Amino acid sequence: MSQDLYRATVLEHSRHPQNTGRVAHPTHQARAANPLCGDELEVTLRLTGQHVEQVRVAVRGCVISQASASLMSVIVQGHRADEARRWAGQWRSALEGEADLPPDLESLRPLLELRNHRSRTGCALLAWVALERALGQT
Amino acid sequence: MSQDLYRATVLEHSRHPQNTGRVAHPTHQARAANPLCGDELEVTLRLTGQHVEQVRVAVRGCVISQASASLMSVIVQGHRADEARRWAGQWRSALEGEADLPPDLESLRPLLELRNHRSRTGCALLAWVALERALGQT
Amino acid sequence: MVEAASFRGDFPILQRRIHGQPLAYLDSAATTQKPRAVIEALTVFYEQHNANVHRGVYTLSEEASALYESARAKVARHLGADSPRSIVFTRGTTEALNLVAAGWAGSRLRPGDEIVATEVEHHSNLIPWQMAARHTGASLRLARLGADQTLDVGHLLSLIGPRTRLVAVSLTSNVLGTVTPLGEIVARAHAVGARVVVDAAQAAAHLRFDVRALDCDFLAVSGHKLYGPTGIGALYGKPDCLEEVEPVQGGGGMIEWVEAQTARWGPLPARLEAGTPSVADAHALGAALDYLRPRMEEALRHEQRLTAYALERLLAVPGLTLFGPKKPVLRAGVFAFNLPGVHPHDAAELLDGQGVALRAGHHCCQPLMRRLGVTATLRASLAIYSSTEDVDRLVAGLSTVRAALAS
Amino acid sequence: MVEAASFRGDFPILQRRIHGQPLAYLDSAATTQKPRAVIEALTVFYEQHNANVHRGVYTLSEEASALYESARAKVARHLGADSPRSIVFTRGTTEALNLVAAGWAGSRLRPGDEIVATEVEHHSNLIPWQMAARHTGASLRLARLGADQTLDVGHLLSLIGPRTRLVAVSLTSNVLGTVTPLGEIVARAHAVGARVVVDAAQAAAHLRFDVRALDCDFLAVSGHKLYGPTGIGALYGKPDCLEEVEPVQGGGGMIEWVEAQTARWGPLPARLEAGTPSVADAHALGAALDYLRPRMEEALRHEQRLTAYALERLLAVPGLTLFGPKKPVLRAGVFAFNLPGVHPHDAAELLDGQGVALRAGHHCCQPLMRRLGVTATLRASLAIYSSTEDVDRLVAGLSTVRAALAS
Ligand SMILES: Cc1ncc(COP(=O)(O)O)c(C=O)c1O
Ligand SMILES: Cc1ncc(COP(=O)(O)O)c(C=O)c1O
Repeated sequence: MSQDLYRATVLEHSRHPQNTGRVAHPTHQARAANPLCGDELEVTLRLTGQHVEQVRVAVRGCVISQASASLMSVIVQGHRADEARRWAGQWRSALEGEADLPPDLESLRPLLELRNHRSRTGCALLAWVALERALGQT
Repeated sequence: MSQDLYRATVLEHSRHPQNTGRVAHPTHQARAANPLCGDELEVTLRLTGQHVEQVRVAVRGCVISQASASLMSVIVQGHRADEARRWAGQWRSALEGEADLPPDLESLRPLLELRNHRSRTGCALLAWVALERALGQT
Repeated sequence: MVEAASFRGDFPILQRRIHGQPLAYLDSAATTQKPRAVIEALTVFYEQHNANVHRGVYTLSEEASALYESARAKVARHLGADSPRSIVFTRGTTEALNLVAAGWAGSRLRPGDEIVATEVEHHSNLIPWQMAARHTGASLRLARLGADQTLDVGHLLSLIGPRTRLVAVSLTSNVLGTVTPLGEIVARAHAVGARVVVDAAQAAAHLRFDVRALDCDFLAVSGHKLYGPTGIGALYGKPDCLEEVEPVQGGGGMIEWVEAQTARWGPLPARLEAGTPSVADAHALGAALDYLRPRMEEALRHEQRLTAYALERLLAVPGLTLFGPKKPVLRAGVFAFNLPGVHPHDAAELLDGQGVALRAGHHCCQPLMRRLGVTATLRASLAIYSSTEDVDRLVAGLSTVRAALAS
Repeated sequence: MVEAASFRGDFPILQRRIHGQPLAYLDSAATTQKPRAVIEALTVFYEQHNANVHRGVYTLSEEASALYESARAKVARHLGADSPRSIVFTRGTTEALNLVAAGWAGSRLRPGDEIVATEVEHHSNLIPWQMAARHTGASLRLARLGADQTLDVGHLLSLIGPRTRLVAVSLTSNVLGTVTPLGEIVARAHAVGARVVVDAAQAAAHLRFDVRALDCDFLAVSGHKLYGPTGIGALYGKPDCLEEVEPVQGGGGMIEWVEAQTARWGPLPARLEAGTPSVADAHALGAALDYLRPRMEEALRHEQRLTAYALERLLAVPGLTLFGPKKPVLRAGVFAFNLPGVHPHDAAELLDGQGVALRAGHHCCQPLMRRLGVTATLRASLAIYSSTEDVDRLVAGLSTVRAALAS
């Protein structure tokens, strides 16, 4: 499966990641790290009311964490914070358990191959963990 | 082998042990215990010069330790202390290793079956350990 | 007649002959024999999936990690734990109890605090508390054996007071065969804010229980007494209780971040499993539970009937002294006894000559032996594969022992 | 060409296919694969001899005890120890090092005392000393990595002084592949009255050494890195050093006498092995040594040649950064490296797709990773069964990885 995973949209997103860097004047931000490989990532957000106006992610990491961060930013940007939180939970359930992907997360499907690949699920979750942490801030 | 062991002279010696009890006015004495089963035994000696004039053993123990104590007392009584010490060492080497029995210890041969029977070698050594301790006293 | 034929065929060692006789294995309380499925699980692991765990990226390591974690989930299910995260793998019951003693009691108790245990305990559920008490200045109080040769539960309850921080008690005694009624003990302990640690070494394969229902805080088991391999066991802990356990070993796999002088621990349960674990043994323990669980009901029924049968036959042996309760409803299939004028080691030796394997000694219960007024006993113990024939051969063997040795 | 054909057939797992490809197992530093003889030893134990040890009187228990003790003698012989009594069985290197840290350092060190270790150590040979230092008030000093990416032995020697009580160092690094020259270190340590503990996890299967010649005080090994099973390892100690180790676990098998409040420990090595040990795993480790020892010379020759070959091939990969020394004479068959612009986890994943199994990560050496200026590396490591083909497939795989991922 490895080859497929790397050939898919995943590689595209890691080669040409969306929404990289930092939001100019973030209202919310958080970091997350993967102790297994030392990868680190920072999510910065600008919320207007309950609306995620802008998302940026600064990643130093593997292809999976880069692609997952890029996909996350595209999915979340322009949506409500509570939706973003729900998607983070749904993505975790899909990756760590048996739950199916909701339609909103369809673009993440290639990464769902990691389901039976516990050593890498952390990479695919990293950006979402940081997102949850950022949105958890009051 | 167990049955043979118990049918041999061993059983005789445990049924009709020689030299039991305590020497009246011992010059040397020592105890030994087997932590595995709680068996205990006391050797009392009367030496005249280097001569083991009298040996007595008080045993609370299994057939093997009783028989071994009785046989020990018969072997040692009337002999020199340094011989007794040497025999104790030889018996240990025979039981714990591959050394052959010296002629003086021939009567212990039935107990040599315990060689491959590590859980019981302690029983066959108990009286000899106490003897060594008693003779070690100055 | 009680038959175990359906199980016996699953245990290859029962084909062994001892001094020309078929093996009557009556030492299952020391360790159980292993079904073929467990032995094969080891072979399959090493022939197909062997790799270190700790999340190597490659396929074999993923497989080994998945098998290891799946074994953890099976142990959790067997004990009735809510989550696999409540299970820490150890070498066995002894290491599990010592982990609580050193990692919990060792860092939390203070002079004046009290640990309550009992005189009935196996050394593995006594010495760790002696050590923790010595180390922290806490004191250790032991509930006594009652006149009926069962634990005096009233006395135990009376020892639990405002200074009690920990109560350590076994679920099934490895000498008396008694099953401790834990309900009131746990309730009393919790009422004074004490933790309860249960030694379930003897119970895990022979009693139906559930850590949720027991409501104990910690519970320890050994794989090798549960039809699994040696080298693996488990500590169950309620999540908040496990969180309170300080790691007693440092090393690979248990950290999140390491600096030159300090380290930040990783999450549970890995935090308490430093170094390469017994991966294959854990997997094979999982296989043992896969074997046992669908058969559990039948096995327990079989063991109960056989316990009643053995009790009746042993009590009928002239002069035999049986320790512990005499009623089958009260006891597990563990029988400590002596014959008058016969040293237990001699008896075990002669019985071995007839292919009957049982233990003689203090059974790692010296304080209990002293209470019973003996230094050693014989002990016969049953398991899923034990048969009436095993019991009959023991009883017949005891006659020949008496004839040969009794004074 | 270097061929390992004569050994490969002994390792059943090498028949496995991964994603349709034959397995090229290059993670032997994490754990070695097991020869058939080891797997069979487990089966034979459980099918023929399984019983608890601790001197049951009956035949099976005698056999199990004899096999267990015979394994101890084999480990003693392999390490060059004078007596089996110098060998304590543990779960592995980690438990062995922690036993010295808690049982020796924990009870003997005082504020002002110093422990000397190195930045190169595996977490298992670092965190236990951090814990012992924190616990006793001693301080921990770490020798640094030299500019040549090997341990700066001069710096290590300069750290050993009158306050040094313990020096902890690995014989072979699991990242750099370096072999530490212990002679001067041990001499200096002994000159100031310090004890030396050696982490030989990586050395035990791949280097010829002898504890008498090393003159170290303690030495730790893991069975699973020595072609043996998981769940077993050993601590060697000089007799007077082992005598100084306080038991850190209490329980069955390690006592001579137990009262309600106190216990008197039994003799070594049992005193340090509380509870039912990993009997079957110990026996299978003995079988691993039976397998290895007659082949040792040939195996080491094979590994040395293959190390030279792998080094040459890896150094020829465009852009590849190899960590540690570049000369084969200085190094064991462990190669940590990175490809420019390629994350090691991605590389390991893609290599796995081609059946090439190697590790990516910090290899339980976070402080060393920081010194090397990376957070993770790839690591390939060799053993008796490794072949030039394994190396060739790794090198070929690295090209495809670069093509797929390098920026
Ligand atoms: C009641 C009880 N507790 C603890 C133990 C110790 O178990 P292990 O030796 O497997 O650690 C045993 C078994 O010997 C036991 O019977
Ligand atoms: C150098 C070194 N020390 C210690 C260890 C720890 O060994 P184990 O995990 O078997 O306890 C390892 C292996 O992981 C190692 O490579």
